Amino acid sequence: MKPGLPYLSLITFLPLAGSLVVLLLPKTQERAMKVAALGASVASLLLTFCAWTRFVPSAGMMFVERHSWITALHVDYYVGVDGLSIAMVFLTALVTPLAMLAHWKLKDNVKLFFFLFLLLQTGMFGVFTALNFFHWFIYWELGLIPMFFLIKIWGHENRTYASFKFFIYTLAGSIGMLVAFGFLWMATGTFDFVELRSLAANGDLAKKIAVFVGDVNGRFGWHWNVTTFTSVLFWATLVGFAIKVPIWPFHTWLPDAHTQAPTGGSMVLAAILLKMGVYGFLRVVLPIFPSQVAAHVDILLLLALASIVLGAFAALAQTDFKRLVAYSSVNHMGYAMLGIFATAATAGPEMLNEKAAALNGAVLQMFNHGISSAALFFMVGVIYDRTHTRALAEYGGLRKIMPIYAGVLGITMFSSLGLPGLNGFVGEFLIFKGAFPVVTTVTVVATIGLVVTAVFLLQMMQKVCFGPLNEKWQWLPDMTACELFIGAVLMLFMFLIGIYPAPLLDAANDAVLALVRLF
Amino acid sequence: MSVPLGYYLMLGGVLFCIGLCGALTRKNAIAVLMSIEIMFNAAILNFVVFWYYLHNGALTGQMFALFAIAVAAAESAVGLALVISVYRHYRSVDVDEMKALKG
Amino acid sequence: MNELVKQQWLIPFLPLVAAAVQSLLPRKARKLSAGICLTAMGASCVLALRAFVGTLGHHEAERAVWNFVWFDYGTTRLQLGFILDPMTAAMALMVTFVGFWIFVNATGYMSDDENFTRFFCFLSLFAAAMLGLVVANNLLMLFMCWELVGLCSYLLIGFWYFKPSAATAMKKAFITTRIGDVGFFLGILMLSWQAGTLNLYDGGNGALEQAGKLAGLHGWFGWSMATTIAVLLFIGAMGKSAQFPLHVWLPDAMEGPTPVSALIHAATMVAAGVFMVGRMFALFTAGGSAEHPTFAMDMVLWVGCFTALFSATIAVGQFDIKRALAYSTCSQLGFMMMALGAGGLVPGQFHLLTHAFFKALLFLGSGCVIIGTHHEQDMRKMGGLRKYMPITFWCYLIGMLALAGVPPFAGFFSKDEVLLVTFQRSKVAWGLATFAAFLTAFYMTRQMFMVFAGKWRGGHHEPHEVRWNMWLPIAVLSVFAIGLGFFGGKYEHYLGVHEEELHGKSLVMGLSVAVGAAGILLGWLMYGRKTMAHAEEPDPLEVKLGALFTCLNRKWYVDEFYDATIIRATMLLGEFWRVFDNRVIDGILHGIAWTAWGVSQVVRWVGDEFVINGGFDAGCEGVRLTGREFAKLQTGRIQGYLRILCLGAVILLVIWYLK
Amino acid sequence: MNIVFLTLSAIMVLGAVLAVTLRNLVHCLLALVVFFLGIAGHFFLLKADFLGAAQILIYIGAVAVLILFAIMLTRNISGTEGGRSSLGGAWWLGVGLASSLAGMMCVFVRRSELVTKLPYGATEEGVVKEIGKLLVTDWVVPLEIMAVLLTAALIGAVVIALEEEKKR
Repeated sequence: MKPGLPYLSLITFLPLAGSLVVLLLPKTQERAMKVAALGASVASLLLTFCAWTRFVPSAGMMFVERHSWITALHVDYYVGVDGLSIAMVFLTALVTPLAMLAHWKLKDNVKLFFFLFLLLQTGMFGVFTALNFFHWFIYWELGLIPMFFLIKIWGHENRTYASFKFFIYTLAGSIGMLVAFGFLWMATGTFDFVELRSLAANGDLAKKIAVFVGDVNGRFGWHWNVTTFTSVLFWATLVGFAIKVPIWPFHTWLPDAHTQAPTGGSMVLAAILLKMGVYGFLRVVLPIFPSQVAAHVDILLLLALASIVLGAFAALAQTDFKRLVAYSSVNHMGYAMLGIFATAATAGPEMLNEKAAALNGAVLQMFNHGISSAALFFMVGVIYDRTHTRALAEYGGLRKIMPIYAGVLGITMFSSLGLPGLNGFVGEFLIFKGAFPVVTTVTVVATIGLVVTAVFLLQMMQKVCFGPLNEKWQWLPDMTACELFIGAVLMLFMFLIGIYPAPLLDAANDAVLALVRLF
Repeated sequence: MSVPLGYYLMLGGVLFCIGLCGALTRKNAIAVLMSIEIMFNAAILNFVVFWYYLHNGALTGQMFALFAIAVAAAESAVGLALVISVYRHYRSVDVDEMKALKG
Repeated sequence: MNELVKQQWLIPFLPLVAAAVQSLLPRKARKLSAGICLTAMGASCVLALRAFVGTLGHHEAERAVWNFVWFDYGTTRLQLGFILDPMTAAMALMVTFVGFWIFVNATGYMSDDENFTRFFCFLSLFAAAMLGLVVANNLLMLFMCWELVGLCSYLLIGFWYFKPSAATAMKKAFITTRIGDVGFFLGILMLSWQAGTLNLYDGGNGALEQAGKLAGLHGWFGWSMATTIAVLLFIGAMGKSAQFPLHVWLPDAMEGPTPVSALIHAATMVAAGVFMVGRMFALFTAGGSAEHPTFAMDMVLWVGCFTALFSATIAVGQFDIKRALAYSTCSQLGFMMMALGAGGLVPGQFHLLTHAFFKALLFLGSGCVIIGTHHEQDMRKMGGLRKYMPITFWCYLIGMLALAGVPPFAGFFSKDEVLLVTFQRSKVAWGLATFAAFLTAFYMTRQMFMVFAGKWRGGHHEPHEVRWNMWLPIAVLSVFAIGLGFFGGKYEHYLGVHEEELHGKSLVMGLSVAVGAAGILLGWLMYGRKTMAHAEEPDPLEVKLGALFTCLNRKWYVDEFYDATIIRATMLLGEFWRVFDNRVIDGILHGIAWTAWGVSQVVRWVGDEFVINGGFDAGCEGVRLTGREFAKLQTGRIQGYLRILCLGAVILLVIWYLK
Repeated sequence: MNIVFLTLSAIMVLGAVLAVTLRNLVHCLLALVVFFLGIAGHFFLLKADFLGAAQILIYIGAVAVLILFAIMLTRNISGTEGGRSSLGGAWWLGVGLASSLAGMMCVFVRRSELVTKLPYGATEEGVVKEIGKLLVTDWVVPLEIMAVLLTAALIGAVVIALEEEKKR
């Protein structure tokens, strides 16, 4: 490929540059900070858009930049996007400025907030573009630290507990991953995702691990078993991602963190940080450990199923608006995981199209959930700003005084519920369509989730918007123009993908097919 | 003219030490500054001397001297401003009285 | 026909555009809003009529389809498509026509509601979704529209959202149908897996065209694949068409404005289920015969039959004018299903059409009554309306006679065909259905007498006749309620289905007329001879039946049963998993955290406090003392420093020199 | 040995010694000017005409005048230091250290092989033009930096000298 503009580096580091600008601005220039932060983020968005228009799905990795970095460790600065990541990069570029806009009226500690936010964006971009574990991991952790502070400083009443739980849990998960990759490096001498993938595909990875284990045993007189060792590596990596997704039973940090985070933090957390985990499955777990995934697919499917069903049931019992939305994320991520694991459930090319449908659906679901959960959390934030309560029982009849809010919340809710015509449906349909022939029983049980999702979302809608108006909220103003703008942008994408999902699917399909063919 | 290099160097050294002596002994801050100017000039003289004896056709030595002169000028301007500022504060330019940094 | 099918998309598209435009209209633009809606619906009606005329000339069961690609995935693609065949054309014409008059009526019914434009927006969307469902040649597209129909019913039932009962009813409607939809969804998944396509007709490759092949495959529970899929699809139809046990949402749906009830119970939502079963009929029958019908057919037959009777009994015990009609709808849908289950595609579909007309008429008529009596819905507080609302009375009477199956009204012909085809299949079902027909005649008579006969019991406000835009639609519909029945034979011919000679025609017809007359007679005996004098007076039937009547009035306690079992179990499960998360999973997490904390405490006390901290403190003290001593060297005198510097230089030089 | 060199050096050393020992600061300044002139003379001797001119302009024209202003701003006009000694308490220490350093330096110079080194060769005329060219070509960046430094020093000096005034 001929070298062009270094899109990915520009996209990734623009927010970082913006964060430095925010840092250098004098403390009193709050408006300038906000404008600078938003400007940097929007510039990234425009660049991402340009990149997408130049994106060729069949070309494999696009916009590749590869520079030798740490030669002693064979580490390259290696970035690129393919069909699996381009949508995620776009999602990051789209949701982050909206989340910033949601905090346009922020008063306390403006500089730090926008600085951290831009830093977070760089981290997220980096995770979706980096192709070398070394700097990928740096970005991975970079996504963690600003979020910790966002929750810790601007969070709600129980923020300390939530932020520590989030931080320590995720960190603990990634430590296992780091160790696993350390061993992989010792065995193969590379941190390169693409290279590891091709090693795994032609069987060299297993051979190299076997040689490495033999070497270790010979040198220290230990008795490591190659299969066990590989499984340990696999599980260490998987748990790191599973915590991030999160898959049941690693999900309990999520309701706390989401509930306590400030609105923009929740939006980004749900829309993008969770996708980092799912993306990890697509980029790391499936390509590098295909046979291990296939070997343990029953357990994994059960966990995905538990996420779907139990997440939905737990959401049903929530009394806190934001917590309910947070649990809906567990449920929705469960669908994506179902699609991903269904891919690994059978070997051979017989069910190629079914598995491709499931995986395409999972990719689409990632994007869709990014849009609709961001919108849902934003809507929670809008109402929280006005009422300073998140208890569902406190609301009621808000549609009477806030008709626009009710309308936007309704559309968002139905998008999350998977109503045809809105984005959620296409992804879920594809996942189910693909998973049903492959893992019929699991899919049939998973449909319980569809019903329970509808129940808790409609119950939420009823408690917030319908019924008699709670007299306390007589004076509440409807959504402001700025808030409506954020909602409108997100809704635009809900309708767009719901009616015409082809651009997203076309972008992803080639990469998905390549991934499916690994099994 | 055939003065050997050594004499010039000794001259520079002596002048430098005279300046040093002044900087070590004078109480008046302005006098100290003047002594420092003497040290500076001795050093600059050395630059020129080395250039003259060892220049190999290049003008680097002179350039260095030129820049040193400019820096010295800047230094003396700031130094004297400091002295005036200190004088305003202490009503004195006695260096023995400037000991606010005592540990 | 091949050109016409390419314009089928316009039929749902026009109301959709109208809905989209209205969602952006300000509240005040009432006239504009209604105008846009009626124009769009009228135009759709004209298009549907054109399509209908286009299909008329063909004697064989011809159909034209037009499929297009929605998106690609894997190495294949997902298609959607439109269809034009007689069933679609007739249905589309009915929906647009009845829908148009319901819209007209709604302009009157909703005239003083503040959310007038919003109402018409939802109504248009509803019509668009229903029409999309009708013209879809793809099960996925059908399902999508099906869900949108559900959405619109949700929005419209909860139109008066500030009433807690409406807020609950809207949720109930959506969730109950959603439960059915899961079955439908699984059916779609199964079909797309087994047939490899979701297109219904696709030049020989369509899903329905493969029904024979599917009948040869093994499915679940020992059924053939076709039957499995059909059963799953029928679960969806049960939800949508309010068949037992998923019927509970329909009566509650009366919380919506009355035009909505008319639309839901006549032209659209409930019709969707019956229509879908008709559309997928090939799958239901595949692998079975008249002697040995498939399980799917049996299921449709008996569910329909039971619902017809069950709902009819409940309708007898209702006092709310709309609720009684709602249960009557349930019952009539049961008739349709029963006909389909008995293998009578034509009677089922024909009854759907005629029922749409007279049930829309009845609902709109009840709407007129409600408006005329200043929003009174309790029949006990009505009475004597014949005098005050003559036009409404006559139209309502026509509708009632049609529903009761009195010749020569439309209902008589279609219901007669239904009973006839059921008679061929199962005498038991036929008997039950005939009894249900008797009950139908009875409860409709009861309603007529309670509402229109006797004298006004409603209090001070005297009722009045409604304005023209409300009575005109029912007048138009009543023309069809009279005349449509005569086209039954033509319709069979039109659909291109040639059914074998049916026996027992005269018996069935005679009995049907007889039970209709008996029902009306009984109704007159109990309610007409001596009309109610006061609103508080007990119902004559209540006096006769006692506890059984209460049971009917409370709808056989099905809702209470669901509340106590399924809903309660669901909520408990939710609570359980919430507590599980908070106690067990988080408990384990906290346990790990506490353990780590405990270990760190021990390490702190044993190791740090004595060893490291002790040493550290001593070190600190030393550093501090040293610092204090050395600080004394800092005289602050610059010349002192300079001296030291100088000394250092000299010493260095001396050392160097000595070296 | 050159008579001009010796004379000039003697005058310079004298000027320097007077500049650091005289009690009256104005006198010191005059002696310092003599010293500056001597340095300039040496520059001329060493064929560094441009530097010599720069030395006179900068040191005598600017620095000396600046020092004079400083003296007048901090003392009465005569610039004497009153009855107190002009030298600090440990003056003998300073003198001793400086002279021992001077001694060591001379020793090292004598030990070096450079001692007898004679001039490199005939230094061509027209060096000034060359310097001008070099300043705007090879040395343009240092020159610019120098300009910035001087500007900064100028502003800095003004700010420092003004600061106390503002506080009052």
